[in-house]
Amino acid sequence: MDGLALLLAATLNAGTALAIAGIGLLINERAGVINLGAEGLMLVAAIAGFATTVHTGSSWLGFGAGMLSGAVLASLFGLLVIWLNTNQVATGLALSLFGGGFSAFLGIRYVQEKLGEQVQFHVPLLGDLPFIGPALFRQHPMVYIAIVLTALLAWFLYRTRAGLVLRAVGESPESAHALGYPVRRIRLAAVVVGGAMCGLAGSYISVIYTPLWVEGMIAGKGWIALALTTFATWRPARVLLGAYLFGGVTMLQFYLQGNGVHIPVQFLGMLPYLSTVVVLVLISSNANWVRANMPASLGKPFFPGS
Amino acid sequence: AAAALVGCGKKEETPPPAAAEPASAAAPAPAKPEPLKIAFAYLGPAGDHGWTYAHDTARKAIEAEFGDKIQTSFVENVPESADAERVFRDMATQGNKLIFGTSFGYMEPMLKVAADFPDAKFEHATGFKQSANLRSYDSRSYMGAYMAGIIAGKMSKTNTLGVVGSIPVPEVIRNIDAYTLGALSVNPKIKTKVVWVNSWFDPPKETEAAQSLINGGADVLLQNTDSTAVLQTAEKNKKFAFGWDSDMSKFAPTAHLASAIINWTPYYKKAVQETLDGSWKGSTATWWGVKEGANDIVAISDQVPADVKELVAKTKAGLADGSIDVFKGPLVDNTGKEMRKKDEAGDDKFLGGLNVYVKGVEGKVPGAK
Amino acid sequence: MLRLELTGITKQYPAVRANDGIHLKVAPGQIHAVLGENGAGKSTLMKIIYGATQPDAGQMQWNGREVQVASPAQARALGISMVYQHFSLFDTLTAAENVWLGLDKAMALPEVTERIGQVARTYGLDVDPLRPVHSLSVGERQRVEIVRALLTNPQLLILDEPTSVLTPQAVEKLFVTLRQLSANGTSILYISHKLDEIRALCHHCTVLRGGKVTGEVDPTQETNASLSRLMIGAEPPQLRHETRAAGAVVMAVKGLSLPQRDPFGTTLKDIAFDVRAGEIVGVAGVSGNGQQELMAALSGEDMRAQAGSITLFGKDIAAHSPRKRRHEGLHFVPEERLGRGAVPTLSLAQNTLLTRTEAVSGSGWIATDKVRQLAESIITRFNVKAGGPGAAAKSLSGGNLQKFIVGREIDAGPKLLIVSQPTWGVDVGAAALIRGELLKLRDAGCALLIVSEELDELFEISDRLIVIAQGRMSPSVPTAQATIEQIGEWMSGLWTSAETQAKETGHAEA
Amino acid sequence: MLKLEARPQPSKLMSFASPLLALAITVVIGVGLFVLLGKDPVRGLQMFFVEPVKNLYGVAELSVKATPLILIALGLSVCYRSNVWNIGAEGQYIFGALGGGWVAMQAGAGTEWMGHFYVVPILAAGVLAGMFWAAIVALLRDRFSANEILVSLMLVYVADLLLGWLVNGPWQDPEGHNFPQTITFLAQTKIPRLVQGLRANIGVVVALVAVMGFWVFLFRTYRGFALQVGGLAPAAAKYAGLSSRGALWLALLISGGMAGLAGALEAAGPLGQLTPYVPAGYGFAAIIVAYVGRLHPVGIIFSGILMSMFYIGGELAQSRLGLPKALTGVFQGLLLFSLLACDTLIFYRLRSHHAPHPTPAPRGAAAVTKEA
Ligand SMILES: Nc1ncnc2c1ncn2[C@@H]1O[C@H](COP(=O)(O)OP(=O)(O)OP(=O)(O)O)[C@@H](O)[C@H]1O
Ligand SMILES: Nc1ncnc2c1ncn2[C@@H]1O[C@H](COP(=O)(O)OP(=O)(O)OP(=O)(O)O)[C@@H](O)[C@H]1O
Ligand SMILES: [Mg+2]
Ligand SMILES: [Mg+2]
Repeated sequence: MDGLALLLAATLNAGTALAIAGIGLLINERAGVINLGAEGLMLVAAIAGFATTVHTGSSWLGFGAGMLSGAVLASLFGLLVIWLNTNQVATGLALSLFGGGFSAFLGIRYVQEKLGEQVQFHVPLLGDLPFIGPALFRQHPMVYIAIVLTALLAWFLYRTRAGLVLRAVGESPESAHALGYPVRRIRLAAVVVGGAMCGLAGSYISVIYTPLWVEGMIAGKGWIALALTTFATWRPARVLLGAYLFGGVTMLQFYLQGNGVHIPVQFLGMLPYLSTVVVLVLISSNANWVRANMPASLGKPFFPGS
Repeated sequence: AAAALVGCGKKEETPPPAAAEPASAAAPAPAKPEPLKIAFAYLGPAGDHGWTYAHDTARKAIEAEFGDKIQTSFVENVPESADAERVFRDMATQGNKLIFGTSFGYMEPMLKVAADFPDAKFEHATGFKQSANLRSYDSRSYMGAYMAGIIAGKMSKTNTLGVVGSIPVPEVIRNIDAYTLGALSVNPKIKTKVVWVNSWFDPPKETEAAQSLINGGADVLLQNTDSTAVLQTAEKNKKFAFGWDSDMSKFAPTAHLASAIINWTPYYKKAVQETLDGSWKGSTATWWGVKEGANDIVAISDQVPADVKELVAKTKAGLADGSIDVFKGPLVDNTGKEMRKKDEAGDDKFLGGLNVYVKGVEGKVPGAK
Repeated sequence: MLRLELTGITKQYPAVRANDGIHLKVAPGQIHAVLGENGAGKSTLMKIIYGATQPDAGQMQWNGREVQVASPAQARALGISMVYQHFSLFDTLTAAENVWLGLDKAMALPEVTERIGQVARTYGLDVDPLRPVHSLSVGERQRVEIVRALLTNPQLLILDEPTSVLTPQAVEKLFVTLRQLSANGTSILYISHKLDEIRALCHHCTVLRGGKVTGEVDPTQETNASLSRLMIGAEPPQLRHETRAAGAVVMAVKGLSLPQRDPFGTTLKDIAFDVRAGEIVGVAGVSGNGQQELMAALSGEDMRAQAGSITLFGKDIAAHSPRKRRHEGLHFVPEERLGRGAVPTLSLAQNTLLTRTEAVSGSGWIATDKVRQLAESIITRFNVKAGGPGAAAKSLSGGNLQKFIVGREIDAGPKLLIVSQPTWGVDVGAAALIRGELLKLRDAGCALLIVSEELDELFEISDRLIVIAQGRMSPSVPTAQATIEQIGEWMSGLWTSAETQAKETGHAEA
Repeated sequence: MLKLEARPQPSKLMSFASPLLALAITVVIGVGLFVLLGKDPVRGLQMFFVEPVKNLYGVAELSVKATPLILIALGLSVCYRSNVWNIGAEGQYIFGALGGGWVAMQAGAGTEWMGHFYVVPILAAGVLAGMFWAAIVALLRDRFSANEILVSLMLVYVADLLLGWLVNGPWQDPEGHNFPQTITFLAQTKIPRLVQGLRANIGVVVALVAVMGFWVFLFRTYRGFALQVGGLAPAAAKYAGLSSRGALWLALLISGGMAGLAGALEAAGPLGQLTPYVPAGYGFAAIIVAYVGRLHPVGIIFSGILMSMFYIGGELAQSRLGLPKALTGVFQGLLLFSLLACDTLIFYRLRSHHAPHPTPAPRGAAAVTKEA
């Protein structure tokens, strides 16, 4: 019982970074831009956030730095793909590779640098409840922020006019342009906000989740976050669900090992990746699901005035 | 250019000699005024505070010791792939006469390069193949694990220990077993849980593994990996853990109980000295432990009661003088099968092939038949 | 006071001067036609008025004041609304959301839905606000566009080729609405290539040629011929269409039914018709009624047709690939030139390889010299204006690329040529050339099936007409016996079995 | 203000100049980085561009590094030309090493008669294994339209772990003290070297032949043409009757096979055994190589060599100048970034923007009117 509560808690914690990055990428993709550079962006944000936290002692400033670096890199990406109309896939890959190298370069000084005292979090009263307390209410605030952000995004997309405009831009930038919406600026804004969210996720990983810096420490989470948007058929609540699912699978491999399940570790390690593939296959094979929600202009360049 | 450059892998410019010089005398006279050039290849970053850090500490120590008689340089993050061979070859070409490869995976590339540079000396850590100008060295880290186990056995409230394992090679199995045996020697109720991350250095995974061990009830953790992640996870969860390879106390002031360290300095001094005076001999393997000062347990926390500290000190003395043999029989594995008969010594041959968990460790060694 | 006055509007694009010192005056309540061949600069001028494009020079007076319209939002604030030549709708959003996106005022969505109802009642433009746009027919979509424009209470409404996708009956309905708007004082700028429509609807007409104004006339006083002279400087060449007896059946389609392939598509139901040697069969219909699906099934791009439903010279080709069908003499010209009929970034020479494999050896080796020669000969024979066989397909103007693609297929010597929208977006001169070539091919004994949304064109070149509506095929009627009204009715799916009987006997006599 | 203006025709000059311009930008930023790190930029550049090609030994080492990059990039170029986004070449490379490695491990008493020709089945096995791993991607994309970018990438992790399991378990060297590695392969299985004493092996020849093969395939055969039409304009391919499914499969099988070939060459060549460290990032770096080489076989030779210089230069800069090795990654990313940006100049030109006559239109939501 207690073990299960803790597994649930660990799952929430493990899914949080994925969820934040996932909804950031969702904003991107809703505007029609696919950013395959998420992994590199998160790496740079991870070192930026970590370094800031080392120097200031404040994890919140660290998150700020992570978001800022994410936004800056994303705007570079955005300028290339939105204004210069470079291939989104190739540019994303370039960002990914660059982010990997650049973060390692920035991080040399910070390898195994130590962060200050970790504050323990505990929601008053609720945190003391049996089972539910340890499972749900003793988490870092970011875990709850991720949930709030998801709800906010859902409200924004489906309940506000600005959200409608964003969806419209992703659906048909030509039509939006014809109606006089500044398509490229809207896209850039979405890319920058998405980048900032990925940055937040990256810095959460290096500041809270694994409070240290190592090269390549995002370890594929950026890619899984990208898969999440398809998994979720571009719906915010499903991104959150998917993130927890993958978080759970990640923790499950250690849980199974610790409980004497004798499957080679490598096979347990494959679980998150294999389940991503399986889920992708299940979702993608239903063309109607995908068609109804996928932003129609996703990944396509837009040339205003043609 | 006689002055030695210290630090950051800087290196004096010297014209590289021709790639394959004809072998001169077996032991060239070292009494030249030029410094002995020594190169180190590291697996990780020099600042990892684990394995590589321990090697780099020793490198700095010999630099301090031998002054301008030697000149050292290092290359970090050398992958254990086809690139390693180029790095070693380049080191030899650059005139280094003593070359340390500090990871197991460098064994084959070092053997190849050693064959082409007969007048350079190659030192390989943790390997098992040698040649005329290549020898291996290792430390008995299980002794540190055993002493950590004694502290863990006394400090655990749940009687459950956790180990984050890296790769299930005999060395790591040995450490897990020794840790458990140490704990059992003071607390017969101890159980050890093991979670493998399958990597020497993967802090995010180590964190997740440590968290799942803690969730599973373990309250004193040990890791056979190279980062401080496990220690930090223990700190966050208000549990205990040990430093490994080097003193990690500053990373977790409250969780840190002690650090089982490896001190490569004595061996490196010996290697340099032998090279300088021409007595260096290949085809040997050195396995030093507490006695030679290669292994120790340091920075024991104030939370550890005085009597336990005393017990640890006594154990250390026993390990040094040989009166304590960690793997001495009777020894039973965790399926109940006898491993060592009563009073049978845990000799090096036995230790080298160790591939099962002793009684008290849960689960099965991955890949074991 | 004039509603709108333009003076000296000039717009230079890299390759062309789209507008060159244009003057234009629109009075309140006036329905003002802008006429001109393709590329004359009509759309550019409208986009300038609507603020979607900025002019290089010139002034714009709006209700007597000089204005500079920087964006469509600003234009809408001034009281200018526009319905584009190509719809600017969002498929997955509902009609109401689409309308909402075109409004600037902070109006809530429920209010928009309410107002759509009101406008619909006032002007007889019924639109279901809650349906997603992809489920609407083309006519309904256009109504959404017009409702969107009307909700801003425009003083000037710009309509860019609104009727090119409508049935004649729907055109009549639209005209009623437009006259009503005009009576209420709304000015309308109306762009069309259809001279009859302009003469029936508009009060005034400005003619553009090559970006310049070449005439200002009262269209009600003009004839088609005189308007055409203003537009292209000459009357369109008359095509010689001689009736002659058709030969043997080349292609026969029987019981062809195909479920829709993608969720926004049309299902084909029990299609049957045949095409004979030496005749042109025209397929009329409003777009989105199954033409694309039918073309895909006939060309082989969609190979799901049941066995025996399509035969060529009596041979079942239902399961044959497009390449195999070409070998058997069936060639096809799709309606999309760029991206389907030709690869935009490849050269014309490489584009000939799409359907012409004479220069490919059995082992798959390409003789590049031969490919170039082939492209060269097509370019010369069909008078394609291009920078040689090495020019990228996308560097050609629409009309020239169309000439190249049609030429490529005609040059192959087909036994059956299927052409979809032969002269879409092609100007009068090139259109006449293409139509002439098609007739020549017919005279040479080839069977042709031509799908077009332009009824005039079909009446001009076809020997027989059939209509496709909602995935069903009408019986065929000899062009000589058909009337525009009757075909228009059929286009709404209204053909009766009585007519079927009559026409079938008629066909038998023909 | 500078404005981009579409060129009527893509510029031939720029398509050659753009990679050079991109390289120049990378070098300039590199010099900036050296200065920032307090190193002599001339020495720094020397490490990257002179040192690696200073002598025959250096060139041979360069070829060891460049061969797998070129082979993988050739395959990827076909993939990307046909609009199939295989970014999991690293996984296919691992599988190639597994396939080739397995055959190499079977060598022994019964295979002596084959002599050095034993490498032929090794390489064939590598190709097949790489193809197999890519075929999974093709299958999932073809059958379920699962996004090939994500699937191929996830399969890299899976292949990596599978390799880890094999060398820790069933394929482990029984004499290897339980270390994660296979036996060292017999001499018979070694990829023959070109010159004794240098590590350059016949892989170089294979790569050069492959370059010619790919050139012919892409520009002189109908299949190659068909593949590219599928990538450039899927509707046109369908119209022409060129199977898009066929193109998907062919593209993935070719790129998987090439990555597998590179893996087998590496396993039976410089490595000589399988360890968990077979994957060295070639599969990812080859993406840059393919792009910087403009997806053109000849261009790929140059970009492959350039990329290898970055790798080796990074190592040298570390051991000689104490520069961080992470610079390699920074340079590679920068190069691709600047190339993508410079490529814009092929289709557009920079123009200084003239304000429209007579006055620029005011920007703002509200209508600006003035009395006439
Ligand atoms: N964005 C643009 N960039 C470059 N040239 C353009 C652009 N838009 C239009 N043109 C060119 O300007 C000219 C006028 O085009 P416009 O669309 O105004 O013609 P049109 O009269 O509306 O023709 P159609 O009857 O085909 O709609 C054409 O030659 C066209 O190719
Ligand atoms: N959006 C655009 N951007 C850049 N160039 C364009 C654009 N549209 C057209 N052009 C170029 O302008 C020239 C005229 O093309 P356009 O399609 O307008 O011809 P056109 O006058 O309509 O002739 P046609 O009657 O044959 O269609 C061509 O060279 C074309 O490449
Ligand atoms: Mg045109
Ligand atoms: Mg127009």
